[in-house]
Amino acid sequence: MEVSSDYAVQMHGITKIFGTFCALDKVDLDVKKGTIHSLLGENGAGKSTLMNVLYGLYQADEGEIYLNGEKVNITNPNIAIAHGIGMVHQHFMLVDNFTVTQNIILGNETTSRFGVLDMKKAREHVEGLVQKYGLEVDPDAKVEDISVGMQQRVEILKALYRGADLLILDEPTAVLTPQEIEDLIEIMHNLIADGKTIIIITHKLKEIKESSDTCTIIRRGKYIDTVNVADEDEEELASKMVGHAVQLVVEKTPAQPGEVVFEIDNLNVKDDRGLPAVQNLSLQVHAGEIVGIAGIDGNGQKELIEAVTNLTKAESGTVKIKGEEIQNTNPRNVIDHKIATIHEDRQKRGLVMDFTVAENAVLEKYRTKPYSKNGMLNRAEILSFTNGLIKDYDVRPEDCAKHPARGLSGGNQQKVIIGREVANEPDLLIAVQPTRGLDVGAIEYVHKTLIRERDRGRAILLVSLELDEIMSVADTIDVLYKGQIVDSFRQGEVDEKTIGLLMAGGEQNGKDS
Amino acid sequence: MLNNISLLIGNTFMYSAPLIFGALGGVISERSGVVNLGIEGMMTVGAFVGTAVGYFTGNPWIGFLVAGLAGGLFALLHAVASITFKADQTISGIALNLIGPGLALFLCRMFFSGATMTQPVPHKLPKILGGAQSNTVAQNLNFDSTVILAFVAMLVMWFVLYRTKWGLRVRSVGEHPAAADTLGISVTRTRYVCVILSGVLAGFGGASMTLAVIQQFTPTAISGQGFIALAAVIFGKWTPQGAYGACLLFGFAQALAVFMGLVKVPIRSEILAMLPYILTIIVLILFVGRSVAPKSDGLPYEKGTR
Amino acid sequence: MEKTVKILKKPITSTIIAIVCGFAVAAIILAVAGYNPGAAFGSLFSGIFGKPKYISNVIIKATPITLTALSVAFAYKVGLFNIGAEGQYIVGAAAANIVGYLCNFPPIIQIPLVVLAGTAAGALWGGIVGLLKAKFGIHEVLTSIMLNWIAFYLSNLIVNTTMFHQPNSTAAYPVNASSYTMLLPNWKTSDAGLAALSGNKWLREVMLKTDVNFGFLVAIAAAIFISMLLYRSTKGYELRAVGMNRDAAEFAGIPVAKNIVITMLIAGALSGLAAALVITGTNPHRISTLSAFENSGFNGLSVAFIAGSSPIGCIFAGLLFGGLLYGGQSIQANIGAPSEIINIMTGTIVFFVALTKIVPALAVRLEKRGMRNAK
Amino acid sequence: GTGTAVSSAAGSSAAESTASVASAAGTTSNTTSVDGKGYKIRMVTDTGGVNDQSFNQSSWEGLQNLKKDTGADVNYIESKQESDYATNLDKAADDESKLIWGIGFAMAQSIGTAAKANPDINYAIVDNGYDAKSMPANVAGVMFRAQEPSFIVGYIAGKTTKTGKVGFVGGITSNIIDQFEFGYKAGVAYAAKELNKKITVDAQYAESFSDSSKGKAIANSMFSSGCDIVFHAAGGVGVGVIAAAKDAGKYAIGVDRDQAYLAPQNVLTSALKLVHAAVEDVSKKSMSGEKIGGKTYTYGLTEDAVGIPEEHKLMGDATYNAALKVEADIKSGKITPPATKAEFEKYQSSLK
Ligand SMILES: Nc1ncnc2c1ncn2[C@@H]1O[C@H](COP(=O)(O)OP(=O)(O)OP(=O)(O)O)[C@@H](O)[C@H]1O
Ligand SMILES: Nc1ncnc2c1ncn2[C@@H]1O[C@H](COP(=O)(O)OP(=O)(O)OP(=O)(O)O)[C@@H](O)[C@H]1O
Ligand SMILES: [Mg+2]
Ligand SMILES: [Mg+2]
Repeated sequence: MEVSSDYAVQMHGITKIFGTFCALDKVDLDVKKGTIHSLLGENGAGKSTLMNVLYGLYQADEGEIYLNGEKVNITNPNIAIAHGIGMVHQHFMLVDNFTVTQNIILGNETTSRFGVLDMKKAREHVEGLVQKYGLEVDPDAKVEDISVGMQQRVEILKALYRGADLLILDEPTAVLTPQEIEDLIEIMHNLIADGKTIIIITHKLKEIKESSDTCTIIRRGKYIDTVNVADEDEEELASKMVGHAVQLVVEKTPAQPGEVVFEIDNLNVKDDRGLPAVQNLSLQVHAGEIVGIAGIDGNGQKELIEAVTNLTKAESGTVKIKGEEIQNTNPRNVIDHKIATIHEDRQKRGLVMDFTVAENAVLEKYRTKPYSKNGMLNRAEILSFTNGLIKDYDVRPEDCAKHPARGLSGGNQQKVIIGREVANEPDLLIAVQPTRGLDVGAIEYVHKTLIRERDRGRAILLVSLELDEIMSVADTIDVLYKGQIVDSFRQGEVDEKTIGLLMAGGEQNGKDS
Repeated sequence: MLNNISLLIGNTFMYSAPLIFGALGGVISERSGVVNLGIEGMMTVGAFVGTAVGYFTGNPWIGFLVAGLAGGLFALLHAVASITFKADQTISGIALNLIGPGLALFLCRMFFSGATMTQPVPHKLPKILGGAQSNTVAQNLNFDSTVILAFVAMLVMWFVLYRTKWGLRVRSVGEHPAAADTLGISVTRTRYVCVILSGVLAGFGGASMTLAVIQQFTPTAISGQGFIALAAVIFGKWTPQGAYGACLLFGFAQALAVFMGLVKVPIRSEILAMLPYILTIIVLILFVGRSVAPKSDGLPYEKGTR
Repeated sequence: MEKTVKILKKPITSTIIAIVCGFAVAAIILAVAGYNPGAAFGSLFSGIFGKPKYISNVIIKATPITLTALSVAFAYKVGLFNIGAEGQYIVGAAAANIVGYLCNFPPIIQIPLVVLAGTAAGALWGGIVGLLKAKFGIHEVLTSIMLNWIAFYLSNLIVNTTMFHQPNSTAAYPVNASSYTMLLPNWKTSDAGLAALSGNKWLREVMLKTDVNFGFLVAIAAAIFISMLLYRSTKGYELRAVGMNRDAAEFAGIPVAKNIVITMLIAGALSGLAAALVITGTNPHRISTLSAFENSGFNGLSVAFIAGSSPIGCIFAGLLFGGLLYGGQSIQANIGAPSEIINIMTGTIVFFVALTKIVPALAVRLEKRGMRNAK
Repeated sequence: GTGTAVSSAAGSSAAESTASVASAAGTTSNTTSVDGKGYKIRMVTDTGGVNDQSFNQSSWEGLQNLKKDTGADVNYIESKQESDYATNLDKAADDESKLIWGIGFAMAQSIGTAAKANPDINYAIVDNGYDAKSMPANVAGVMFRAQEPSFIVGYIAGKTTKTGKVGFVGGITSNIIDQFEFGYKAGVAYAAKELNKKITVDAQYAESFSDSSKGKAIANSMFSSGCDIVFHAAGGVGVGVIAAAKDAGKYAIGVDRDQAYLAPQNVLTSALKLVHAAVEDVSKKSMSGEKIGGKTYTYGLTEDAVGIPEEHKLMGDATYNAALKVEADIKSGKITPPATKAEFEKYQSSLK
């Protein structure tokens, strides 16, 4: 493509090699000024890497970058910032124990004399931006205390505060609620109206359709195509991305629920700060049924799961599995009662990143035969079990059993966890955000697995912030609001809008308290 | 009564001043994300250089300043290892503790005709009330100027860390270097500055031992203070004011043990000597508890890792 | 090329480079100070290998630091920094001394008893650290530093207690001879023994001139045991999981607090064992008033890190360090260079051990360049 | 860490190489000049190391002087831990030494064992005497009557104090430090009797030979509670004691060597214990063929190996001359300074 000042960004022939791995192979990207341009590709396709090159975090091994038709050499983020590039990273770049304002001004502080911070002025500046773009945040809240959605807004504010004209959003919606996503798209349109240009990375085709003008597709580090979004439908985009046709709709037969396997009765849990987070919550899960908990982040999901898995104390109430109470014991007791949990934070709770994949595969089973005997591990058994898992769940690369889990991509890490938990043959499988950050193909795989396990008679509790996922996978939908189940539906009984309303605290059936 | 109180206060501050400098050094380094176990070694280097320069120039202040420079220069080794080479910071710090005293003694031999202790400096750092006081209370409260300097250093560090842009940057680098990096803050440069500063402060600490508490360098002038300072960093939860308080507490416990010896408390002196350490643990259990290091403390920063 | 890269990626390569660099720096310092580095290293070498008994002495010196290194390395694998090995060693020595002095059973009971006493005392001292960490979240470095000093004064308290104090000395009464773990302590000085040994100069020197004892065998066994424990047993699996990711371990049902306590108990036990073996195995078989830390534990830190925290590596690093400590004296004795040189040299080696962790990364870069050239 | 030897008393400067005893010049056998070429002498330090600013260092200086005087081949081996003694003594024997010094009575047992294994080598040990029964035939014990100079400085303190209160700071308790403490206390008592007033002695131990801050803290507290003179036998701790005296404008009394250079206006005097002189003396005896083994040499005022410095500007002539009188009385046996607590108590009641 010609170099021209009509384009906010032109990246030509970008090649990036990590170690021995070629993450980007002569990739092109051309983004017209004042448009929203999306970047689509499977997990590990190289999208984040490409954007990190643009932002100066990585140096490309080959290729040129032009901004507004000028060739530039971006060797560090400072230069990118100076050129009006702002980036919201896939993994948030926020200092947890700083306030929102501190995070926003960091590196570009408002000071009175001698480098002394002028927080008052900084606040005013931030509040001005908040007003202008409708990005609601509490400037004095600590980041560790605010919701993920708000953190997202803080990230955007950071970029705007620096006067960014070109905004890169790397998977901004992966952690947002439907409402928040809508808000974000509106914000993006506001920004465009203000003359800015946006590059957005997302795995959600619907969002691409709703937000973007053009879309560039890359696959395994190679440029595939750039299309006009209006000209393509979701299936076409998906198949371009994966390289073959995909099925976007979850196929499943109606549930055949058995007896009650799992039962929560009047559970109360407090959060880290001692405030009630789960209040008199009751629910049941039957064998052969997927119960989905729909809710906006921060309505007690975290505390509910922590109490069930005994990471925190329940104030009162009971949690029963097959009639036995397990609350306020310990995590091992939960596992011993055949509850398996896919935790939302795979790197923190799900895996020991520096253990090998094989060691991770037996994280709950290492004490049992045949994986150990008389207190000694049986490595051969562990290895053969792991290789089975790798094969069954198509973990890539297939020879990874003896390599550290850190080396796997997020999607493959997730496969290891799911495989491990399913292999525990649990009576209850709890899946929290099991598809977070995964690409379409991987999501399809996870959903199929959940349904397969349901059909084998397991009880499944699915907690997800993605309403789509709940709507398409769950047999029973419980809506969580302010730590309570405010309503419950069978699949098909209800539409997305109603549930979205309930999640946001709207009234329905007079059940709201 | 007043005598005894002033005595306790005087001894507390006398004991803690060198520790405070060392601990502040630890704080600044670790707030930027570099664990510094080498304070002891840096203090020893400062202690030697301070007296050597103080002796040859006849001016203790020059000695004090050069001690800081020397400490900073020595800390540069730690910086190179732990920042540029991304080495294990624990190991590097321990290495400095082996090299520091060895180097100090070796240099001492070279400059003081084979002796491992220096000549006494002609002038010590001054005291706040000048020379000896006839009034006992005044004498007890006649602090070394280093006591005041240590307090000022704490205040300044507190102010810089929490009220200025550099402080904000240092703290961000220690908590989340990648975030700082994406905002154009140089993690490497920030950490270098902080580690070198920590050496400067530790050097001051060593020199305040050998230019104020005593007036010469001896092979045992610094024996364990660096580790107590390290403990104070943790005790004080990585804040300048906390570390300062921890050093004072420790100094007070020592002063108290000495005082109990003076008033002939019928306790074996070995047990009295243990007292400060036991007291510290008790205070920890009762009042302090968990202390959480800056999130990235001890982790080398590599671009692009998560 | 590929082969070079492969070799460079091995941890042992980094360590060897570090040692070489350490010697190089020491050589420069020696030369600057006007000493002949060649002569210095020559005397170091002959101070280590010059006579059979030197080798034997190096091994004897290496025994306690191998074990304290093992103590540090083991804790490190579980994510704990055991800077308290020194204190654990001191209380171990005191306990072994007390029990060995107060009790006098036949060796078959006495030796295990004395060794157990030292080990248990070390375990207790480490256990306190573990408990305070598990229960109150108090940082292990903080408590360890305090406990080191408490152990120090406690030991002096014991030495100066009338019941244990040997009059006209600065020491406690030694342990009873039934506690000795030297090889054939009685036989070797008996007429029969002397006659038997006279045949072999090598044996005679080692047996008669040094306190050759069972300690090093115990240290090797301990290293193998710890290695097996860590990498082959379910307990070790738990401990490593706790060390690498406490949150994940907790979530997987592994009791984190309990494992922290267990780790510190074992680490402390290893340091205590080191002390007990010294008390039972070498002269003067007793503790005496400490005026400064003797560094048996602190040296363990250096050794553990030279070994890259590998249990088996601790054996070799312990021997290296023991050799430097013991043979290093010859540098001073033979060419008059001050003993600080040895401290600087060991410090430099440890420093380079830290630095050379970059070697495998460099190897990767080398590999990349090779790949790009190939392209 | 580094540390000073447990059984030693003092701290002083290496640069301040040798101080001479006030009363007479020259040590006992300086008269004979010996040719010591090729005569190998090795010394093994105790765990304080050769730079302990105390008796290891002083002994080594003695040997260096000896080398200067006689051309003897001298060298040292440092011990880091107690378990080093045996191996270091063995190394010294390997050097084909004629005479091996062990410094400090912590080494007594190891020296005994080594001497038995090497009957052809002479051994000597500082600060230790053996009882006749266990005395090996090739080991010489070298003892000091440190209570004698301590008595004199105690007497000077007693005569000089205006407040009637003086202090003593010890390092870590041991027989050797007892000599200083009780000799000193007896000297003070002697002065008190002479002046017919009550003088109290505050004694405190630092439980350390290295913690200068602690020495300073203890001395501060003594000065604050009314002492105006503090004597120390505490190595590096004593450096702090002297610093405290300087800061407070009070007096300190040095130990082992003349420590006046540390604070010329504040170090009243010092209790000298010239280990180097004794080491030189015994070494020369051995070189000249004398059989030194099996004996314990005791050094005191009569041997000019202990004493006080001549410089006395701070105390004035009257006090100094009175002190010389006391010295003469000790030499003549009229006064026998106590060296232990029991002896001191007996001495004290004899004064009443
Ligand atoms: N720091 C790194 N070191 C080595 N390899 C890396 C690094 N970062 C990325 N890669 C490689 O580059 C590839 C592309 O990674 P990238 O993060 O850009 O993928 P992505 O397209 O953003 O995927 P996702 O949709 O999951 O975010 C990865 O598969 C990985 O192999
Ligand atoms: N520091 C690193 N060193 C080596 N390889 C890395 C590093 N960081 C990431 N990788 C590589 O990155 C690849 C993918 O990582 P990445 O986390 O981007 O995966 P992902 O599929 O994008 O997952 P997610 O969507 O959860 O981010 C892995 O194959 C891994 O080899
Ligand atoms: Mg990714
Ligand atoms: Mg990405």
